[in-house]
Amino acid sequence: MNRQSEDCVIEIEEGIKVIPGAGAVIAGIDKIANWGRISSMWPAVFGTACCAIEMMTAGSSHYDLDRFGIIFRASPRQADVMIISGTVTKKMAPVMRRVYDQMAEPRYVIAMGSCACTGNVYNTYSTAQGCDNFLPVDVYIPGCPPRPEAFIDGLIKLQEKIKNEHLRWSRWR
Amino acid sequence: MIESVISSVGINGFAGSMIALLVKIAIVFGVVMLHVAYATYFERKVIGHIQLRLGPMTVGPHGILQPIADGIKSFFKEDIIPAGADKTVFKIAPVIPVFSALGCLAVVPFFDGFVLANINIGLLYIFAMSSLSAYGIVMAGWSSNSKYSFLGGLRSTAQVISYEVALGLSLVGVMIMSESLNLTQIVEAQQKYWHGMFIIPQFLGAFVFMIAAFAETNRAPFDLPEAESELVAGFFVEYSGMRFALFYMAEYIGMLVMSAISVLCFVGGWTLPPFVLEAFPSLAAVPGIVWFMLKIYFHVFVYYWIRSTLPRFRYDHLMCLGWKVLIPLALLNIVITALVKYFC
Amino acid sequence: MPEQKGKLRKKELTINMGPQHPATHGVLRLELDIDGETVVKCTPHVGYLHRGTEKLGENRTYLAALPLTDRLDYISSMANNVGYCLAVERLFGIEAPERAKFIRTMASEMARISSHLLWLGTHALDIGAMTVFLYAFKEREWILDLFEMLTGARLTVTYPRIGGVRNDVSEEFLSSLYKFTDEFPKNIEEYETLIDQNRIWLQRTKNIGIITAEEAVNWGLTGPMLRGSGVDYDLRKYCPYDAYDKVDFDVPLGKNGDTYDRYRCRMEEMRQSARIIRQCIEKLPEGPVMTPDAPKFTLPPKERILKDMEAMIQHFVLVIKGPVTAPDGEIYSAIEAPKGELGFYFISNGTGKPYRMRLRSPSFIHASVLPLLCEGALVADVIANIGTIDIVLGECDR
Amino acid sequence: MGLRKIINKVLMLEILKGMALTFKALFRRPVTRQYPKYKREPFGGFRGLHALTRRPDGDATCVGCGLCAAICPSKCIKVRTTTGPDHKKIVKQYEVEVLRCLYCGLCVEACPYKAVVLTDIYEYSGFTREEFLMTKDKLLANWDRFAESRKKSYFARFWRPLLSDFKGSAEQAALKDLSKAQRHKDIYIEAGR
Amino acid sequence: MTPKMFFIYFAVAMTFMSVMVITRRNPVHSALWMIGLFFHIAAMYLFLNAEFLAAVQIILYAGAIMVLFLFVIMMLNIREEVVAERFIGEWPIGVALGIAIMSMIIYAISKLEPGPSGEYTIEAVQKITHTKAIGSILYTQYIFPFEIASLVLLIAVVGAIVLAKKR
Amino acid sequence: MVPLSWYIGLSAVLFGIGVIGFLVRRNVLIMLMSIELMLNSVNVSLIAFSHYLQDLRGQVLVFFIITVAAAEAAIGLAILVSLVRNKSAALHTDEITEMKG
Amino acid sequence: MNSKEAAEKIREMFPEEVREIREYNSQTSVIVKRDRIKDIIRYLHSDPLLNFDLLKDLCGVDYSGKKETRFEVVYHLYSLEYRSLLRIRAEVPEDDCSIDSVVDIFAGANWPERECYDLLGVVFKGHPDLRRILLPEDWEGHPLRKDYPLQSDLGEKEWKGYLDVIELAKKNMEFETK
Repeated sequence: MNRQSEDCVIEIEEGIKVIPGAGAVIAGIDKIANWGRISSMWPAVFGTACCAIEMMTAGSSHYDLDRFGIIFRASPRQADVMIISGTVTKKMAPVMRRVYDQMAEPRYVIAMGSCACTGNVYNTYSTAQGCDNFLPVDVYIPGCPPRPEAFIDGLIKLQEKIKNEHLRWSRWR
Repeated sequence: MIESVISSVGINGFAGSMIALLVKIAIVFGVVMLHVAYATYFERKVIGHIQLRLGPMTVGPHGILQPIADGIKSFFKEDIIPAGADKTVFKIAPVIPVFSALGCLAVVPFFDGFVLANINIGLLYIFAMSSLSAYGIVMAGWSSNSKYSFLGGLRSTAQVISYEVALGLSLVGVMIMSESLNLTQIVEAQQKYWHGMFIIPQFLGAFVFMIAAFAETNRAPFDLPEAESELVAGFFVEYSGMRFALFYMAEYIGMLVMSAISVLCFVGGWTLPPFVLEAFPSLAAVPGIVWFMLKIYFHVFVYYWIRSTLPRFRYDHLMCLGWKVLIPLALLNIVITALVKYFC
Repeated sequence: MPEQKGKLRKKELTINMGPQHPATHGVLRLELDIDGETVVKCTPHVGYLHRGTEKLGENRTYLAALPLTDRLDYISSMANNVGYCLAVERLFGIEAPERAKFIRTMASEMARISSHLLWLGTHALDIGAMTVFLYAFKEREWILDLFEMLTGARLTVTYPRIGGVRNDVSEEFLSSLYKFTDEFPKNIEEYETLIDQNRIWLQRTKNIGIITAEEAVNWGLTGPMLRGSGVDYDLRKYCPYDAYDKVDFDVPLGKNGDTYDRYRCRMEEMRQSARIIRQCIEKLPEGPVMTPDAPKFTLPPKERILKDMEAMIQHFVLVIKGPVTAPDGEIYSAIEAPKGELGFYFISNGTGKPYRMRLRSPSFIHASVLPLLCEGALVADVIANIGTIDIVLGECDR
Repeated sequence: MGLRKIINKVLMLEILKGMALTFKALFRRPVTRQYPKYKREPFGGFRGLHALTRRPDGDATCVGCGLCAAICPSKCIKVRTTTGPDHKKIVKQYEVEVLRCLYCGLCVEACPYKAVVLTDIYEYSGFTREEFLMTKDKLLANWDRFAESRKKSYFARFWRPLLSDFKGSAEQAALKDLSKAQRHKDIYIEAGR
Repeated sequence: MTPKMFFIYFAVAMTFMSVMVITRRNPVHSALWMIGLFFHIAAMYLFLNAEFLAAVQIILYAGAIMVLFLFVIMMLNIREEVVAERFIGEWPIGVALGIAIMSMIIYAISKLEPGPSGEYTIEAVQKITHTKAIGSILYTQYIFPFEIASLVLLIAVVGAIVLAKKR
Repeated sequence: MVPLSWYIGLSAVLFGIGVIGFLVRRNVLIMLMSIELMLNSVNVSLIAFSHYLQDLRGQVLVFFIITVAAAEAAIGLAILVSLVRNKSAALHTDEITEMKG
Repeated sequence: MNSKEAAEKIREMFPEEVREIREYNSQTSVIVKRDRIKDIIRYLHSDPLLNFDLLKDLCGVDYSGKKETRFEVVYHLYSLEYRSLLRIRAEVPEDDCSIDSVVDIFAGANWPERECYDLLGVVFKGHPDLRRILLPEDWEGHPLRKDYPLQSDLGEKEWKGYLDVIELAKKNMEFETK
């Protein structure tokens, strides 16, 4: 895949190595970028089973994910977080990986529910034992399915993780 | 106002007028960008409350910083050009709708005397510009090398071509009544009537215009090109990061422009109806821009209101509505207006 | 260039809808060959959620396989549980006490409402009415709260047991549920104000996806899909289980078998469900909720385990090996789940585990009818058709 | 088509009605529960995080019979026991792989000693898979966390079936006469040591 | 001087764009260059004080005709079709012919003798606005051709629908 | 002031390019576009004449030319669409052989 | 006509096909040979006195080691008019694992037959589109057979597509950490 690097940000990154005392600038930009990211995490929904229903419920009036600036995007290109909610079968795994590959950096993965985390009770021939076999999972949310509150708690955990990140603001891939 | 300030500093002639123009452009651009940012916020809040939720709450007090966070995130997001895409076209595409929407603003008078270019063919110019935004959509849909965006582009093209006609015809009545294509003169012409707004004699035209404007800006219930449940995200399905944000921006500027035209042509722009002014003379002290903004925001609110209420049209019903209902209605409106004008 | 001519333009464009697509209700994948906007050929692909439940069920005891049924039709897991327990009870030849039957009836009607509400919401969202979706979820949240109050879980309830239900209902729950049935019909009217007579909704649903009665029977459709076509077939009425023969309700029927009729059927069913729940609460008899006279199949009361040696042995055997005295036989037992007829076919060979556990899932059959509905329709109708058949892939793929 | 229908069609009354409904909704009170600010307690008996109860002397109640592991549909409980010096069973290892659990509560039902319970804690997402492998100590700590945070009894109605459920209707009618507080007495057990 | 500079820019750009239009392999690219060309033409009309026609040029050519082209290109899905040969085999003949015509006209320019001037001077047109001027002449002197033009359009629309309709 | 002959020269060049495009391209679509190009070049010269001669008749003619161009584009594209519909491939002039006996 | 009578009727019509009529819990099942299964089903479907017009379910059972014929295909037929349920069990031997398809009688049998083929490997002759349905096209083995392992880790039999994904993920993760 062809990725362009014409954004001014990468110039700063390269140039900044020679400018002394730029650490503060980087840290500042880091803070701003991370703030933007945690404040508008747009998930790519990958609802496969029961947990998807609870994820939808979390977006509904009673829980309202929009409060956190979260809008569900159907296209993985415009999404930041991939929420895997539900059982991952082996037949599904290639599709899931492809969707993940379509996402733009920085991207995060939340495994929601026991099925996505480990495969749950379905230790069977057709089920992948957890999506972390082929995806870098950032946050695990246990539960079968987790309550919407637990799901939001997982999102807040992810926000904490993003807050402490450094130098993830370029198109370096 | 701005001119006098500049001439008082000592810059006169061509340079002075150029600087004044630049300052005006900067003001309009800034205000519009702010509007775009907060239109998204406003939309989320309005739709949220209609759906008995709250909308953005956590980013800043009552989520007031939400649009800024969205912008920053998009800015720092990786920009993907899909393999197999037509790179140049793919890159140019998002710029065109923004360009065309901003271009429209050049002739929009915000209040008496504040207009970037007071040209005689203002309305025609706006048609010309707004018809261009279709290219961005077509190019995006075509160059992304994705079937969903391709379908979205195709739908959008057909939709824009058909509704352009209705949009143009619906305003002909206004042109006949005001005998001008200049937007400032159209506003002034409305002041000659007791009602002070053309929406009353031109209710048919206004109705057709509203519907055509919804279709022209691809807003619900005519959001077929980006119908989420059918085409995932329509023509910009492959766009990410800043380029995607540009499409978003263009949509909201487009809404602003359409509301502005509607306000100018049908609701009397920055003026108040004479009978209202007679009843409350003190209202004349309020600057016109306030009324203009209030009217525009009411229109924008209607956009959101309708979006949250109505289901989506189907492609062929949309075409039927455009060709079989709106265009005949607009033509009827023209005939009636012309007859009334001729005989009265 | 004669050889190039062949590979020039194919008239049809093939698009892949799903498995990750907002309108395919999970992981259904449709391969659509479209010519312009018209669908020429529609090939559904399922199996993206095939988890091997049937095979897994053969490897678990009857009691331990119960939670698996929760995750079939995860929107109305209570109905699945009830169907499973009913089938196993029929296999063992035992019966639940009267009170448990009423509670089960009540709970499965709650599941029907929650399932239909989710269907309404997603169907409306697919067609573009996003507010209906959120309003429907608002009521659904109430139902889920009630489920939580009753069972301790929101979706995957695991509440009925072989020979009854796990625990008794509380007064608090009953009064809250009663209040719900009071207010719910008003809310249905609210949704109907938004879409029922709306011309766009009518255009999008009327004469879309027509199935005639003969076709519907021939394709083996059940539930609202069959009743929407005007075939009067409802297991609750004609093959009553639990307490359905003691309550009074109507079975709504459609006429044309189009999307709109099925929509009307389901809306009316929700009203009837509320009615059934009311009657259940009013008629709820006193008595135990677990059958006391089937010690070989049901767990003994907890207080007795440590005091009574016999109960303890029974408890251990049931937990570790399952009901080993299960008779040698086979049973097909079906219930009217919200989606249609949910059948369980058990073959027992006298061990504590079923020899074969087969699930007859309505969604699987309903998904197979998609090509019939979609071919010749427009792309937008495909969305409406997916919505109207109301499938859940967990049940479809098992 | 009657006149009324024509008027309906031309004036789009049904659409206007819908719009009136949504407009009214704009001024209704939102139903949102603002989760991190305001936390709603789950209803009694919610099946959340696992815990091992403590005996009055502080040790785990569990005797290591392994019934929970036997009935668990997903086989996520591991129990290993050894024999102590006085021929007493010692639970050497008690592990729950929380991420594999399906929260059916069958283990609670199977346990004769009320040793393993599902508390109503639900906020415990994490970053790695390892932190969800609950050892015996962690499970006991969970119980402490629950006991501390709740300050109220564990809701035990779900340790089913209870004896009262097997009573005949006459007995149950008698039970109903008891006051509500008394009725709930036997189904709460004291949290804490 | 400035008008000449502008003219030279427009002339060069327009020539370049039209060459691009006829040489691109991909019809979509051709169409996009064409749109650029139309914009330049419209700008040139503005220079010639024909603002109404400039707007019509953009609305009609750029806004309608080229969108129609693009629509047809996309509808027929010509994307995959990149055929090896762009030009016909006898292309030198065509180029020669084109250049011959071009040089003929350019030769004729030198013989050009402008006729008598009309009454619509720039000032007069600006005073009553271009729209009004062209309207008044169109609806009085040329009303009959105007009606014929509308008939032509009507027939074209009907014909197009009949031709493109699916059987 | 730009002399009139410059405009006419430009118009001639555009017209020539249009002719070349029409003659040498195989793709029907681009041939149609070449026709549009020719019509436009004529428009340019007409407007230039109209401007310099201070007469609006030229511009009226431009009006009619635009009308004709629109009609021509609609018909041409419709023919193209029906050709493609009925045959699997007919975007190249060589392949359009419907009229052949 | 209730199911018991219907079973007797089948015995009358196809005396050499019916092997046994069983009853358990008031449900009747007829065990038949597979050769004329289509005729039997058609007879049940079209005879106005029987009128079994709804095919509720079609599934396969693996009786590995329990019976001499290994597989059985089970049809659950229901008559909407008489409201009776009849179970037809057709025996399918392991060495020639095939049976006639009934898709042209019951359109709804299409997918269940595909599923049966997918999970048990019973070939339905005359089926219009007999492909795997639940598992990927290139999956090996038939999972519902009793000799197929339940576990997730299939070892050598693992589906290639899944292995590829894991491989790709490993490669990408290395690339990403650089």
